[in-house]
Formats: sequence, C-alpha cells, structure tokens
Amino acid sequence: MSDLFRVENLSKSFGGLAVSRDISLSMPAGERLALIGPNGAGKTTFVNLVTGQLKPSAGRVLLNGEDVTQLGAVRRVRKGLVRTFQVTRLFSDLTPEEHVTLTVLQRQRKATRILSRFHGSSHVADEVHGILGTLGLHEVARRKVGQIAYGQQRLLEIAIALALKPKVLLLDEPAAGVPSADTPRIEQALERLPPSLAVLMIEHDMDLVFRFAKRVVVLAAGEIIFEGLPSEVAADPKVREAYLGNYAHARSVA
Amino acid sequence: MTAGKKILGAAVGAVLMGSGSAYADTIKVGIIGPFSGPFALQGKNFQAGVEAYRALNGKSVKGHDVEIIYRDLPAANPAQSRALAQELVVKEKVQYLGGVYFTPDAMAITPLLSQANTPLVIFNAATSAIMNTSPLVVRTSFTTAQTTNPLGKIAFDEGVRKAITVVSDYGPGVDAENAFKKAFEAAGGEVVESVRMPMNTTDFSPIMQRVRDSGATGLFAFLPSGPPTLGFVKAFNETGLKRAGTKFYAPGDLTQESDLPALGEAAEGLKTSFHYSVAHDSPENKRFVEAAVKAIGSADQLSFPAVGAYDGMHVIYKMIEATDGKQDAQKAVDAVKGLSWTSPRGPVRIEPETRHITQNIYLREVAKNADGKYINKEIQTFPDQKDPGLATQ
Amino acid sequence: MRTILSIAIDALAFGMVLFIICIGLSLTMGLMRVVNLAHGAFAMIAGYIASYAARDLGLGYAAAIFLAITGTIVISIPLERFLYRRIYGSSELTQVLMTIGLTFCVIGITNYFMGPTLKTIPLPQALSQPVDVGFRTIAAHRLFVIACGAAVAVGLWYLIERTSFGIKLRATVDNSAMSDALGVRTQVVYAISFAIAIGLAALGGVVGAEFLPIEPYYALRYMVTFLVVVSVGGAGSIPGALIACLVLGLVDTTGRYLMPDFGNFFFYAAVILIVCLFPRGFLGRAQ
Amino acid sequence: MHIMAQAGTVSAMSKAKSHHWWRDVAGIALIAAFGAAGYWLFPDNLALLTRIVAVALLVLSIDLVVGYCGVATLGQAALFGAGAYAAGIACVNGVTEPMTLIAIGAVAGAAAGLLMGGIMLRAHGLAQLVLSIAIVQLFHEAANKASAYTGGSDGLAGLMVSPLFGVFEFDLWGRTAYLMGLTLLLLVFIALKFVVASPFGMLCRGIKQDPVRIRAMGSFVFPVLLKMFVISGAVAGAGGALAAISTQVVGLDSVSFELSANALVMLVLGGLGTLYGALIGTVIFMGFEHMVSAINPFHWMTMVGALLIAVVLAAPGGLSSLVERISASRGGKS
Repeated sequence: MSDLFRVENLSKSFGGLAVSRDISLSMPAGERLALIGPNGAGKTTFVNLVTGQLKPSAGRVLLNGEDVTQLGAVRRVRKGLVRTFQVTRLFSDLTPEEHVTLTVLQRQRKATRILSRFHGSSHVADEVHGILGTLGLHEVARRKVGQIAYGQQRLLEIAIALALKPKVLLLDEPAAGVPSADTPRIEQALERLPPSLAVLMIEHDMDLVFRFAKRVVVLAAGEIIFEGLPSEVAADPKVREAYLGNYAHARSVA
Repeated sequence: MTAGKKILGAAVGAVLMGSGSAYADTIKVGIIGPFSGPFALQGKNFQAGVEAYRALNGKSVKGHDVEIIYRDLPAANPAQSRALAQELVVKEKVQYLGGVYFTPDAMAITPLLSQANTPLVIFNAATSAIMNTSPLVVRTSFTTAQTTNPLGKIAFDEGVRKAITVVSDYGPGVDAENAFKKAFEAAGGEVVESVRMPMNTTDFSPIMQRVRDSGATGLFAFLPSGPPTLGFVKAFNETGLKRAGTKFYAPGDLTQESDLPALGEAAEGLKTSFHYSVAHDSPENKRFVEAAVKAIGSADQLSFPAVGAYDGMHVIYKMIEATDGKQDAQKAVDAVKGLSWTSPRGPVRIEPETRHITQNIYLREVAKNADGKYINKEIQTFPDQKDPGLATQ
Repeated sequence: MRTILSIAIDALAFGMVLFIICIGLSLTMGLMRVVNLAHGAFAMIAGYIASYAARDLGLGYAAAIFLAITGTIVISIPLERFLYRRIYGSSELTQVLMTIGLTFCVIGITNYFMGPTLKTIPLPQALSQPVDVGFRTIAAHRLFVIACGAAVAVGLWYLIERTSFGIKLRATVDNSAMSDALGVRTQVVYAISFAIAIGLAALGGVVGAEFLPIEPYYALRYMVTFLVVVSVGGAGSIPGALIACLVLGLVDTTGRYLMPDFGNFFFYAAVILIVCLFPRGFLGRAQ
Repeated sequence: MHIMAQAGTVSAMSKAKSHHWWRDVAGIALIAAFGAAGYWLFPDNLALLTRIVAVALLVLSIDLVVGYCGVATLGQAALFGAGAYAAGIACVNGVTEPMTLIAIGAVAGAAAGLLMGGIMLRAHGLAQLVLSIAIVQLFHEAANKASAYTGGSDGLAGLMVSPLFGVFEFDLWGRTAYLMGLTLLLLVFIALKFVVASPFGMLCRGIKQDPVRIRAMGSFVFPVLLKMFVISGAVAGAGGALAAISTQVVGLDSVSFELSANALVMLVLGGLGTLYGALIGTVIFMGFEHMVSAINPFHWMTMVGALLIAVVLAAPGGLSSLVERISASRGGKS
C-alpha cells in the first residue's frame, strides 16, 4: 500500500458499450508514466474516470491509500489529484497572471473571499510569478489569454495544475496542437516538474514519450494490453498488433 | 375690422397681464391614464371624454384657459404613477389632477395631494377605500360594489335561489363577489360556491364545468373589460350552460360597448348592471356621444371610462369656477360637495361626506338596435345609488 | 367519468392551440438558435389579417386562413432579410433585445392602425355550432382545432424526417459550415425554415383566436406562455413540444377545474417540477 | 527608439493596476456628478429620477448574476419585490425609520435570492430562464393571494415613513428620497466594484466562462453562484425598499415578469458584465421612455422598440461597448 496512487479494476460502460474494462494500475511518488494507445482507446475517458468527471461503473480509485471513488471532481482536486485538459480550457479575457493567482487563492481557500483584493497579497504574487517564471510565461503574464500563442496556453494549463500543488498530475496530451518549434519548451517544462510528483501523461508524440516516461502503459479498446519499460513497447506483439500502424505513422509525422 | 379687433384684444390682454395674472391665465390639468399598452382603449376613452367636454363647454372657464396635459401610465404601477403626478404638479405646475384607471395608482397619488394643494378627480379607479386616503379626492366613476349591488335582488326576483359567483382574482373582483353575495343573501338566496380565477385565465371551459357541477341556477361573474370577457361569454354558451337555462348576471364591465362588436351574438340577452350605457336615451347623452365619437374616431371604441372623464371634467370646471383660477385645493373640493347635475348617464350628485358620485344604476340587456348594432339596452333603473362600500364605513 | 372526459377534451383543445403556435417558435429556437420573442407578434398579425379578410372583405374562413398565412409570411420576408439575418449566431440576450424591440414596434403600429379593440374572426356556421359528443356538448371549433394540431404534428414530422428538405435542414443545423461545403444553400434553408415557423404561428394565431383573442397587446401577453411551453418541451423537438403542450394544457385545465383559485400555482409549480426533472425539456437535444 | 518603446510598454504594464484603480475612482466620481447634475438640472423630476435609481439597483443586481455569472434570469423582480414588500409591511407595522427599512429590504431580498438561486441553479440555459420566469410568477401570485398582508392588487398603501435622521421629510418634491437613493446607489456601486474585483468576483467570471475548468481548479461552483445570488438579492431588495419608501405604495408590478424583462432589456441595452453598462442602460431606457411617452403618450412604444432594434444593429455589445469602441478608436488615432 505504499503506492501514492492506485486504480483497481476500473470499468465504465455507456449503455451496453464498454469504454473502460477492468483497468488497474498504480504509481509511486516520483513516477513518470506515459499512457498511450490508438485513437478511441479510452485514454481521456480514463482520465475523466480517475478525476471524477465521470462515475465508474465498477472499480476503485485510491489516493494515498484512501478510497476517493465516491468523491466528486472538486474534492479529488483538493486532495491532490489534478489534471490538465486535452483541449485548453482557459478564460480568454483573463491574463495568465490572473489564472494562476485565482488558482493559488483557490488552493489557499481564499478564492471565495469578497472582502479582499484579488491582487492584494504579495505572498501570492511571489508564488504566482515563481510558477509563471518556471514555465517561461512571465513575458506574457499580463496579456489576455486570447492573445497569446497556443504553445503558451498549453504551458499555462500546466502552470495552473502546478499552482494546485498536486500529488498526482494527469497530463492529457500536453503537446497536442503545439507547433513543433514550441515543443521543446513544453518538454523543458515537463523535465522541471517537481521530482516527488507522480505524473501520468497521455501523449501521441512518441519521441516525447520516450524522453519523458520511465514506464509505459498501452491502452487499446478500453483495456490495458501492455505495461512496462519504454524500450520494450515496440517489441510487444500485442502492441504491434493494436498500435504499430499508428505509432509508425506518428513517428513519421514527428 | 377683425384685424383691428385682434390687435385691440392683444393690447387689452397685455395690459391685463401686466396688471395681474388673475385673468388671462392658463390653468393646467394633468390627466394620468393608460394611453398605451394593454389598456390603451380605456385611456383613449379618458381622452375622448375630456375632449368631448371641452368641445361642448369651451376651453376656458371664467376667462381662465384650461390646458390639458396627458401622461401615460400603461399598467398598474404605483411608483411610476407617483413620479408622473409629482412631475405634473412640480414641473408642469398643474392645479388639478385627473384620470387614474387603477386603484394602486390612485393610492400612490393621494398622499401627495395636501402638500401639492391639488385635488384629484378620479375618472375610473373603482375601489371604495381610495376615498378615505385623502380629503382632496373626488370620484366621478363608480365602485364595483355600487354597480353590483342591485344584481342580488334582480337575480332573486327572477327565481334564482342558488347562485355561484365567478370573479377575477384581484381587488375589484373580490369587491364584486362580496357585494353580490351580500345583496343576494339579503334577498333570501344562497351562494353555493365562490370561484376566484387568476387574471390571466384564457380558457374558461373548466370553470364552466365547475359552474355546472355546483348545481346553481344563477351565475354571477365579474371580469375586467378586455380580451378575457370574450372567452368567458363564449365558454358559457358553448358548454351548454346557456341552453340549460342557467341565468347569467354581471356588472357592465363584462359587456363594455367596445367589446360588443366582438362579443356580438354570443352576448345577446345577457343582463348586466352598470352606471352607464352608451345607448342611454337622453338629450345630454346624445350630445355627449356625438362629441365623444368625434374625439375618439370610431363609435365602436366608445364606452364607460369616457363618461367618467366627461363628468370628471365637469367637476374640475366647477372647481376652477369656484376658486376663480387660484390654487386652493380645499376650497375647490368643498365647492363641488353636494354638486348635482344631469350627466349623460342620468342625474348624478357628489355626496358631500364621501366625495363619491351618487347615480342611477341600470339593468341592461344586450340587444340589437334598429341599425343591427349590439347595444346595452336599459330595461330597469335603480335610482340614486350610493356606494355601499363607503356607506357602511 | 363524464367530468374527467370533459376536462380531458378541453385540455386537448387548449393544448393543441398552444402547440400550433409554439411549434414554430420551437423550430426557430431549437433548429435556428434564434430566441424569437416576436413570434407571438406574427400570430397576432395573422389574426388581424384574417379578421380583416373575413369581416371587411367578407371572405370565407378557409380563404381568410390562407390569406393570413401568406400575408404574414410576406410581411416576415423583409424582416428576416434585414433584421433576423443580423442576429443569427448572436448571443441569446442580443436576440432577446432585438425581438422584444420588434414586438414593441408591432404593438405600437397595430395600435395605431387597427385601434385597441378586440378583433374577432367570424367562424363558419359549421364550426360555431355546439356538437354533442355523447358525454357533453363541445364547440365544433374545438374539434377543428384538435384536428389542425394533429395535422400540423404529422405534417411537420413528415417534412423533417422524410423529405430531402428535412435532411438538408437537419444537416444545416448540425453543422452549417459542413453543409455549405456539401452544396446545401444554408441561407435558403434558413429562410424557408423561418417562413415555415412564421406560417405556423400565423395558422395558430387564426385558429386559436377563440382562445387567445386578437388585440394589439397579444404579442406580449402570451409571450411568456409560449416561451415556457417551448422550453418545457425541449426546443427543436416536435414530439417534445406536443407532449409539453398536452401536459401543460392538462395541468392548467385540471388545476383550474379543481382549484380555480390557485390555477396559476399549479401551472408554474408544474413547470418548475418538469424543468427540474428534465433540465433539457421533455425531449430536448443535448447541448 | 526601439528601446524607448519597449520601456514604455513595460512601465505601462506595471501601471496597469493603478490605472484601473484610478479609472474606478473617476467612474464613481462621474456617477456622483451625474447624480448631482440631475438634482440641479431636473429639480422638478426628482420622483422620476428616484425611480430610475431604484430600477438601476435592480439592473445592477441582474448584472451580477447575468453579466458576471452567466446565469440567465427573467425573474429578478421577485427579489426586488421581496425587498419592497418586506419594507412596506414593516413600515405599516410601525418600523418607519428609512435606513432600517432599506436594511430590511436588503435582507428580505437576500433571503429571496437564496431561495431563488437554490432552485434556479439546478438547471442551465433555457431551462434556467424558464425557472426564473416560473418563480417570479409564483411570487406574483403569492403576493396577490396574501392580500391581507400585501394589499393584493390594490397595492400596499399608507406607508408613513419617518423623516430621514429625524429631519428630512419624504415629501412631494422628493429631494430626500432622491438624495438618499443616490447615496445608496453610490455606496452599493462602490461595494459592488469591490465585490467584482475580489477573488470571489474573479471566480464568478471564471465560472461564467467555463465551470468545468473551475471545478478542475478545485472550486465548487454551486455555492459560489448561490453566494452571488444572495448578494444580488440584497442589492435588488434594497432597490425595492427604496421604491417602497419613495412612493409610499407597493404594487404587484414590483414582483412582475414585466419589470424583470424590462430590467433585463435595460441591462443588455447598456452592456453586460460592466457595472457601468447597467447604469447607462437604465438611464437611457427610462429617460428615453419618459421622453417619448411625454411627447406622445399614445404611440411611444414604437419608438422604444425602434431604439432597441437600432442598438442591436449599431452596438451589439450594448451601449457601453459603443463608448469603449469610440474611445478606443480615438486612442488609436491620437
């Protein structure tokens, strides 16, 4: 039970259609896990189940040994289970600074205060600028999000997640849609994630996966078909069968 | 010659103006009414009554020109009512206020009157209690209790022993229900059921079903004039109540003349009691109708609010006469206490104690006149009716 | 039993009037995403035209209905072209602002030209008779309204589900850019749908005039009822609107029979209950 | 040259915060100036101006839920009316001190806001709008039914409010009422400026744009919106109480759908999501309505309708966006 994060026999079906079947996996602190699989394998569904956006049909989610399956999305975030979104969900007329400030205040349970100024606390401001600085967003800190580059928006997604001081971080395709010139900045950001953090990353870019992950899990048709080292993935016959075409394709594109 | 006369007149006027403003001055009268919105027709009738009076009796009293200022208050809205009254008094410097269709609007104005030194002559708003809120209010319309009262005895005399009342669920509706109940029970009848329906009811079939189930042989109804009356009367006919011989009584709001072309055949034979029918047969009324139709533009649109306004203007003119153009609300009101005259509706009198109008109430029947037009034909007169609501207080 | 049947048939007639008028609004709101608060204004315009045709021109009832529908659609064409096209895709509140403005204008203009009195549309002899249906008498007109409602429901269902226009309409609604690329002339589809919606409003205004009498304030007086019915049914759904009209008609009619003093309480309490149970309306599309 | 330009942007950025602060102070001063100008320029129309102030409070309260939280409502008059009736009933029963009455109205409005929010926030979009309509209709019906307390359709009359601070009477000329109303409006406006600039205000703006994102940030949505509903109820209730005090009558119109709809129209006319838009919309709409209905009491509705259409065609974001656009284009030219 030393695992920081554990998923046991998680299943989900919509009507008669099973989209997640009996998924179990666990992550210790400091884990760097990549979850890959062909389109429609149920990767985002898995993240939605784990973070509480969807209710599982069966199975359990444990955080620090505590069963959080019955908790809603908000409570799970507050316990340290944090995600980013595949398609950025940001507030287009707010600035990155405002996004992260709001997140930090929320983490400190000060976000619902009426009798304080939004930019009032210098402690908060220092932390916010620290986070934005780590991710290289200080230059655009006060521009409206609608006006900054998409790569920077993806970084902001990560910044918001970090501002929540997560224990487990689920990154849903952090580099999706980012022009290849900007990918290194994302990679850099991933390398600088706090070492104790357990990170699960869904990603299509296999180069990124190979550089980032210590362990790889392959999901196909809602089931885990492989779990092991990145170097072993390519050789696995099941993976080759389910995935290789896409993988080869992805590689050639990258 | 004429030019010379004009110049002379102007010169005399200028001299008089210089010597004192008591003569060729303008006295302003502010009229508040629903001139637009869902009750625009009633407001138009206010205007027609006022204009008819001025057409027949001149636009000045004892040398004081009378100017009318209209202000629109589309629906019951006391806050706006007060704002309009305040503006009329303070900004437009009116000496008299008139009009007011709804009770709450009148209630919002009455607290201002003594400070404004302005009398209010109500052309319509028909709740008894308004008269108690200020000594400077005079009313030339009617109260619902006043027009309803005779119906109780009429129904009993026509053989109805069990009756059901159906009224719109608001102030005047409740007044009507109480008045009929009291009068009918005093005559010896029994009200077996009282139904109050929401104002916005459009389908009356379920109500008629209830009337049928109640076993009553007489139906008393009160609805404000307007679109729902049509549905109500039609539902009464279509559900077979009319054929079954159920007797139908209502105050005249239900068969307002402007609704009659629409109601038409459906309302034929319907008996209502009211203080005024456009078809009232008297020389005064003929004169009035002719002038009012000219003012309103179409004979179909003329109905009772016009006569309230016409008589209201009469009262205001008398007030101006009595005060000789000086602003003195108490003197003006005192001057019309006990005033009696022959209105287009018949003989009327301002009761000195209540300042409300005492008048004949008529039982009328919807019938075709010689031209094939539907009218409220007067068939019985109940002379000299006071407001029972105020009389009991 | 007689009472229950009697109430049911009243409820059916009232519900069908609501349905005929509201289904057009449901189409504009659900398929074209325009909150057209001026919908009732078009029904009212049709009522005036029919009244004029029948009373002043002496035309028959059927001719009056036909004239009212075509007349109203003709009036609506320039409005669609110059006003509504500007607000397709705008925020709902902007649409509300404009269509309320339009309603005010229509009311003001009607009041000026037609006067504030009630206008009736004389029924033909056959429809104005009470008919004995065994357990009670009912106005033939009510039966006619029920038939009209049923015909509209079936006709619309056929149009949308079974014709090529229906396919184009649904495609345009789901993805107008894609439909454009596939050669569907979406502007035309919108214009035709708008005309159909207005035509239905017109039909409802005329045949429903016995329930909702024609007068200038008509356009605002029933606006809330129409909006509520459409939302309860689920905007854009024909069976949804039908169910909503029948259920609300039944609640309203029964409530007014059982406890007339609290008639409005029943209606709005039912609305709150339904909306809480079915947040998208009975058969609303997923948002 | 290039360096200077860069330095310029940096200093402009660091100034951004204080710039906003100054803008708010200037805005509030401007409102106070307009209010005072109204007092001097239209001393004979103070009852109208007081009514505008009361309605402005209602419109501001709608802006809080519609403009800042994205909750559509056509039933806000329920909260306004709750305040008006609470103040009215208290006054008839012997509580006649005007400030106390305003407080009573605000509390009643807040309570009604709690109830209304609790129901409305269960739904979204169109369904939410319909819930708001149903609620205001039920309030209206309840006020009509409870005529023993509310006076029903005849209105609750006979409010005898004692003079403000024991000195200033609520009289025919309405100076006390107007100045008290204006002060109330300014105080509320300042308070709301703080509310919308607080973390809570920012959270609401976030919820308006994307509640899912806000949940993923670890914040609940429902209690936040409910809180805003309560605040908005207090503002609307204070407006209702002001209307009751200044007119000394409370009518059923104060809990009507029509008032709610008109107020929403004023808000959209002025522009959502800036408190200024609410004030601009109220003043323009009511001022215009008053003007055209005085010129032609019979057919003014057409003119108001034409105004609304014209605004949609010319300034789809409301009049305040027009002001911003003009000032932006001026800035661009200079």
